[in-house]
Amino acid sequence: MDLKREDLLQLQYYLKLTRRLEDRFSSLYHQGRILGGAWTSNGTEAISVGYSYALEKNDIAAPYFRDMGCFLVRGITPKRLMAQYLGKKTGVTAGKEGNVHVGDLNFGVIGFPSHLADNYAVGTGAALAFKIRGEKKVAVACTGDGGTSRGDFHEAMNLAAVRKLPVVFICNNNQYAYSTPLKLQMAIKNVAERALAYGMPSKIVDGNNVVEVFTVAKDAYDMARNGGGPTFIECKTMRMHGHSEHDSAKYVPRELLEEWKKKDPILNMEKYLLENNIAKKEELDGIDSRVKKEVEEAESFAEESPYPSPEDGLKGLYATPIEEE
Amino acid sequence: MDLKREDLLQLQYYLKLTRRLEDRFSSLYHQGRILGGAWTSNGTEAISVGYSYALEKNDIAAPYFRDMGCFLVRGITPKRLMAQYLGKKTGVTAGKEGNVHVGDLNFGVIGFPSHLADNYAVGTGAALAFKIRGEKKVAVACTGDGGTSRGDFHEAMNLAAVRKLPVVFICNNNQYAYSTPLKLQMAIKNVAERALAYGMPSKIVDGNNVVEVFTVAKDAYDMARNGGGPTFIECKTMRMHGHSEHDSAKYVPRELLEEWKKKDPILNMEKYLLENNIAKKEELDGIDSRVKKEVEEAESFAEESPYPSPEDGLKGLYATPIEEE
Amino acid sequence: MKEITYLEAIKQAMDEEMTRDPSVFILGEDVGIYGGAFRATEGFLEKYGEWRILDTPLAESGFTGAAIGAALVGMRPIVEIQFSDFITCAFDQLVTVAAKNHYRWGGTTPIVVRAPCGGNIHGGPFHSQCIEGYFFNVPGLKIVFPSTAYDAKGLLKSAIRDNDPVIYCEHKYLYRRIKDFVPEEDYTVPIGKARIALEGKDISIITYGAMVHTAFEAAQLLKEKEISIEIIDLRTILPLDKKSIFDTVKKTNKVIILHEQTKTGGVGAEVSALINEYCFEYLDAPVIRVAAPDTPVPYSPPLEEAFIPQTKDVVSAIEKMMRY
Amino acid sequence: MKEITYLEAIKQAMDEEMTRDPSVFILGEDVGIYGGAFRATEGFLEKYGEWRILDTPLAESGFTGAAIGAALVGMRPIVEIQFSDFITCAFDQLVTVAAKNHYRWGGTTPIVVRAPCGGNIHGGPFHSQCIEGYFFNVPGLKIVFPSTAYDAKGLLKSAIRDNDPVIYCEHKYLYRRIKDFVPEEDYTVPIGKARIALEGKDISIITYGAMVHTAFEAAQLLKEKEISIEIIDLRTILPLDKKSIFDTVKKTNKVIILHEQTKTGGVGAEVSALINEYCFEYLDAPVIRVAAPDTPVPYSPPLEEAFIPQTKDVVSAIEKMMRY
Ligand SMILES: Cc1ncc(C[n+]2csc(CCOP(=O)(O)OP(=O)(O)O)c2C)c(N)n1
Ligand SMILES: Cc1ncc(C[n+]2csc(CCOP(=O)(O)OP(=O)(O)O)c2C)c(N)n1
Ligand SMILES: [Mg+2]
Ligand SMILES: [Mg+2]
Repeated sequence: MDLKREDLLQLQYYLKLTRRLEDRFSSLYHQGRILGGAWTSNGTEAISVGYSYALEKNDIAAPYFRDMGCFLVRGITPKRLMAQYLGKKTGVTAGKEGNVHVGDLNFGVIGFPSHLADNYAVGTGAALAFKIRGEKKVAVACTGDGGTSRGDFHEAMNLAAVRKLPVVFICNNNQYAYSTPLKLQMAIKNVAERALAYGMPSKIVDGNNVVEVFTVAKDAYDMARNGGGPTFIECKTMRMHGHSEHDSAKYVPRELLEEWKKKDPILNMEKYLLENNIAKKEELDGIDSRVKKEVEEAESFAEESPYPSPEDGLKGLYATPIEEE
Repeated sequence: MDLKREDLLQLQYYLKLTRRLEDRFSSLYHQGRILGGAWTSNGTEAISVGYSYALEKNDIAAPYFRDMGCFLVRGITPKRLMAQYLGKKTGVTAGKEGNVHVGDLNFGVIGFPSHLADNYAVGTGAALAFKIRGEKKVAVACTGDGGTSRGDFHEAMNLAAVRKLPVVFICNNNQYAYSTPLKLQMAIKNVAERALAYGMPSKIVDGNNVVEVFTVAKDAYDMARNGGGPTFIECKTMRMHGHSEHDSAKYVPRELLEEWKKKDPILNMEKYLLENNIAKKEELDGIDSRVKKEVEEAESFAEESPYPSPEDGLKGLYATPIEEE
Repeated sequence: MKEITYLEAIKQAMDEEMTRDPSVFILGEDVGIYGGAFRATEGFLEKYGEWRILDTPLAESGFTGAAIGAALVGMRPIVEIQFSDFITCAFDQLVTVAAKNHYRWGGTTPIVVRAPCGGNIHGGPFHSQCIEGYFFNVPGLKIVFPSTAYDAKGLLKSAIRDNDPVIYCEHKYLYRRIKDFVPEEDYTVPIGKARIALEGKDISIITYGAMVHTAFEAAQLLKEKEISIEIIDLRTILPLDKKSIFDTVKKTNKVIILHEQTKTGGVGAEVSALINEYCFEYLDAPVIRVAAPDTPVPYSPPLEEAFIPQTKDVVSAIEKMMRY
Repeated sequence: MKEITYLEAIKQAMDEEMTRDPSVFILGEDVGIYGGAFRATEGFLEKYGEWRILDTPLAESGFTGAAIGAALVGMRPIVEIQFSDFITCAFDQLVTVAAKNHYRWGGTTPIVVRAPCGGNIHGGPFHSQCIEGYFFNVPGLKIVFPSTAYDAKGLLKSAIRDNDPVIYCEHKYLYRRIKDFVPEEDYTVPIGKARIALEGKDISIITYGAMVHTAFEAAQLLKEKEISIEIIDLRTILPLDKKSIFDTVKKTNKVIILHEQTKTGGVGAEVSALINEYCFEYLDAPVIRVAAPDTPVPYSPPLEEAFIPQTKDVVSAIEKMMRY
C-alpha cells in the first residue's frame, strides 16, 4: 500500500466525478433526454474507482454495468461518456451502443455485454493471453452478487484457478439483484464463500472504503502478476438507487438505506482526508468545482455533437468485411 | 440403514448384471455389431446401483451416461437396453436414440442428454415440482467429475440450495474426464468442496462400496424428503475402461489401474457377503448364472427384433403435433 | 367484451390459467415481489405464493432446465426471460433438452418460455433483439409471436395448455401501445394457424409481431393510391401455417415478407423458399423481403430508426412491386 | 503436391499457422495429451507445450469466453468443440460477445471455433448435428464449411488469419474418407467465395460440406442420362457468396439446393429466397430444397439413412425438375 497524497486526492476526485456524472445521467433520463435506461453506481462508486486505480497502465479491465468509475479512471473522458449516453456520434461507441454498454481497448477496457458474468470469462481470457505471452500484466473482471449465480461465473473462476491465471475477480455485493435479495440468490452468508469451490483465495472488503478496495485489489494484482494466481474480492456495499433510474426500489427497506447512507464512500473519504490532515476543506471544494465544470463541459459537448447518420449503422459489423463483387 | 439379506443379494445381482451387460456391449462394439460408440461404467457400478437402489418407487432419477445400473435397478430390462444399443425398434427409444442416451418416465428415469450436467438442472426441476405439489418424493441427479465444471452444475446446485429442494446430487469422481485428469479440471482436492459455494452439505463416499453408497444416498434422500434440502455426494472411484470402448486410455498410469483393480466393487461386495456369512458361494454362483442367462436372452431378443422402419423416424417430434390442412 | 392492452392480455392469460390449473407456475428473475420487469406478474406473488411465483437466482440456464424437469413430471411452468436477449444463456437447455426430449425418448415437456422481444424502445443491442432466428432451425420447438391483445391472450393460453415447449415472443413495444376487445369468457387461439389480418387483392404482406401494425399503416397509405393489401399475420412462426401462406399467394400473386428480425436466415427466407417451391406458378413478381439489416440493433435514435423496417420502406417496396 | 486426408489438412493448417504465428494457440477438451477426440492435434502438446495447447476443464462457455478475451488482447485462439453439438453450451459467448464486439464497441475478436459436424457416423442426436442453423441469423459471425481437403486447409488458414470470429464446420464423415492433393507451399482459400465444383449446363446443385460428394454421385448417375449438372460448393455459409449463386442460376435456370442440415430455416431457405428476389426471371422451375427432415438426427441405421439426404433423393429431385 503506497498511496501518496496526490493519489488519495485523485481517488476522491474520481469518486466525485463518477457520482456527479451519474447523477447527471439520472436527471437527463428523468427529463426524457436520455432514452432507454440509465444505471448508476450511486453509493458504490468506491468499488470501481478503487479497483481501477490500482491497475497499471497496460493491465486490462472487464467491467460490468455499475463500473462507471472504471471507465473514468482508465481515461475515457466524461465528454465521450455523456455523448455515449445521448447516442451521439462522438460517444465511445458512436451511437451503436448506449449508456454503460461500452468499452475501449485504447484504454484497456473490454466492452460490457449486458449478459452478467460473461465478462468473467472474457477477462479470464485476457489473463490467459498474458500468461501465454509471459507478460507481467493482470486482468480484472467484475460482476454483481446476482451475476455470481451464472454459469459463466463458475466456468471462469474454475478455469482461472486451475491455470493460476493473472486475473482478479471483483464482486460488487450491493445486496440486491434488481429486486432479488441475497437470500433468494444464494444460501451462503458471504459471496466470498463461492471461491472455496475453486480453491481460490478470497477477500472481503468494505466496498464503501475506497482506500481499502484499492489496497486489497493492489495486493491481489501484485500476487497475480508474480504468478500467484487469481483472487476473488467481495466488496460489501449497498445499492442506493433503484436497479435502474426508472425503479423506485420499494422492495428495499428504507432503514437499510438510512443505515448505509451514513457510510457513503465520498463522505467516508472526505472524513479520512480531513481527519488525517491530508487535505484541507478548500482543496476538497476545489475538486468539487473541477468536477462540476467537467460534467458541464461534457454535457455541452454531447449536446452539441451530431447524431450519427443512418448509414453509420450499417458499418462496422466485421473487422474484415468481405467485399461483394 | 436397513439393508436386509435379500437387499444385499439384490445389490450384488445388479452390480453383476450391470457389469455383464456392459461387457457384452463392449464386445459387440468391438465386433462392429454396435455402431457409433459404447460407454461402460466398468469398475464404478456401485455408484449407480447404490444410489438407485436407495430410491423409492415414485422418486425420479436424472442419470448420466455411466449409470447403466440406474436403468437396470429402476426396472428397464436388459432386453430393452440391448435392443436400444443395437438400434432396434424394441429398444427403449425405438431406435431414435442410441446406447446410454436413454430414459423412460414409466420407470422414473429422465432421459440423459449428452451434454454433461444439463441433468443437474433438470433433476432439480423435478424436485421443485415435488416441493410445489407438497409430495414426499425426491429426485437424484448424477454427473461426472468433469461435469462439475459446467455452468449448469453451478446454476442447479445454487437453485436447489436456495430453495432447499428435495434433490440429491451425485458425482461419479472417476478421476478422469475423457483424457483430462482431475488436476486440469479443478484446483481443489475433493469435488465435494464445490458444495461449499452453495451452503450445501456434502459427503464423500467410497464409490466402490455399494453398501456405503446406498447408505449415504438413503440418508440424504431421507433428509431431502423431510424438508432438509439437498446434499452433494462425491463418490470416489476409478474409471477402469477407456472413456468409451474405442479409447485405450494410454494416458492413465497402469499402476493406478492395478491399484484400483483390487478395490473392484463386485469383489468388494462378494468378500463382504462371504466374510459376514450373509451368502454362500453357491448362492453367489447362482446370481452369476441368472445374470448370464438374462444377458444372453437380452441379446437374442435384441438380435431377433426388427429395426424401425424409415418412416418411424419422421414420427414423434411433438407430443401435440399440429395438423396441416 | 372488454378492452385491454397487450400486456394486460398476457397477464390475464397467466392469471386465468394459474387459477384453472394448479400445475401452472411461473419462474424467472424478479417475477415475484417486483411483479416482473414489465409488470406482467404484478400482484401474482400475493395471490399465488412464493412456490408458484418463484423469484430465481440470476441463472437462465439453471431455471430453464429446472422448468424442463418440472414439466417432465407433470407441471406446466412458464419461464419469464427478463429480456429475450438473455435467452442465449438458456439456449442449451432449450435446444438440447426441451426440443429433443419427446423425439428422443418420449419425455413430454410442456413449458412456455416468455421472451419479451423487439426494438423501438431505445434499448440497444441487448434489450431489443428478436430471437426467433436462434430457434427457427430447431425441430421440436414451437414459436409463437402475437401481434394483438386478442391473440396475445389466446395464444398464451394455448401455449400453456400445449404439451410441447413453446417459445412465446411478446413484443415490448406493443405492451402498452395497443388495445383490443377480448371476450370475458375463456378462449384460445390455436398454435399453428395464421390469420388474415386484412383482406385485400393486389399484394400480400406476410408478417408477424409488431410489424403487423407497420403493415397496416402501409396498407392505409396505399389504399389512397388504390392498392389493395392483404395482410397475413403468421402468429405461429414454428411450425409455419403453410396453407395460409399459399392461399394468399394464390390470391394476390404478389408477396412482400416483412419482419423486424434481421434479414439473412430470418423467417422470411423460409416463407420465400416455401412459396417458391410450392407456388412458383402463381407468382407474378419476385418475393421481396423487407427486414432489418444484418447488424445488431443499434442504440442511437437515427440508427435504430434506420434499422427497424418503417412504413415508408414497406410502401416503397410495394410501389416498386406494383410497377413490376 | 501431396495427397492428404481432410483431417490431415485441418491438422496441417493448424500446425503451420502455429509455427508461423506465436499468437495462435488451441484450447478445448482433450486437445493436449490425447491429441483431440478426432486426433486433429496429435503431437501438438509435445511440440507447442501446455500453454499453447490447453486441455481445459469441461466448460464450453468458459473456455470460449476465455478465447474471446485472449483474442481481444491480440491472440488468435482456435477453440475445439469436441463435437459440434456441444456448441449449444457456448452459444451465449459466441452470439452475445464474439459476434457483437466489433459492431458494438470496436473490439476485434479473431477466434476460430472448430465444430466437428454431421452425421452418417451413427452418432445419434447429439453427435451428428449440423449446427450452422443456430448461427445463421447472427450478424457478426462468419461460418465456413469445407468439403475437400484442399479447402479444409486453405479455409482454416484464412479463418485463423481473419480478424472476425469464424465458426469452422468440419464434417466428421469426411475426416478419413476423402483425400486431395494440396500444394506443399503456403496457400489460403478466401472466406466468402464459393467455387464451381463441377461445370454443367442443365441444372445447378448448390450445396456444401459432405453433401458436395453426394451431389457428385448424383451428377455421375445423371451424366449417363445426359443431364449435365453444375455443382456450386458454397464453402462459406455466412456471408453467402451471392454472385456465385446468381451466376449459376443465370446459366442453368434450374436449381436444387442440397444440405444435410434440417430443412426449415436452413441455409437453403436463404439461398432460395435470394434467388427468388434477385434472379426471378431466370428461373425455369421452382427452386427445390433437398434437405434433412425436421427432426433430430436419429440413431438407428435405417432411420439415419432416411434422415440424411441420399444420392437417390437428389437424382429423383432432378429428374422431376427436368420434367417440369
Ligand atoms: C444473464 C442476464 N440475465 C438477466 C439480466 C437482466 N439484469 C440486468 S441487471 C440484473 C440484476 C443484476 O444484479 P447484480 O448482479 O447483483 O448486479 P447489481 O445490479 O446489483 O449491481 C438483471 C437481472 C442480465 N443483464 N443478464
Ligand atoms: C457439455 C459437454 N461437453 C463435452 C462432452 C463430451 N464428453 C463426453 S464425456 C466427456 C468426459 C466426461 O468426464 P466426466 O464428467 O468426468 O465423466 P466420466 O466420463 O469420467 O464418467 C466429454 C468431454 C459432453 N458430453 N458434454
Ligand atoms: Mg447486486
Ligand atoms: Mg470422470
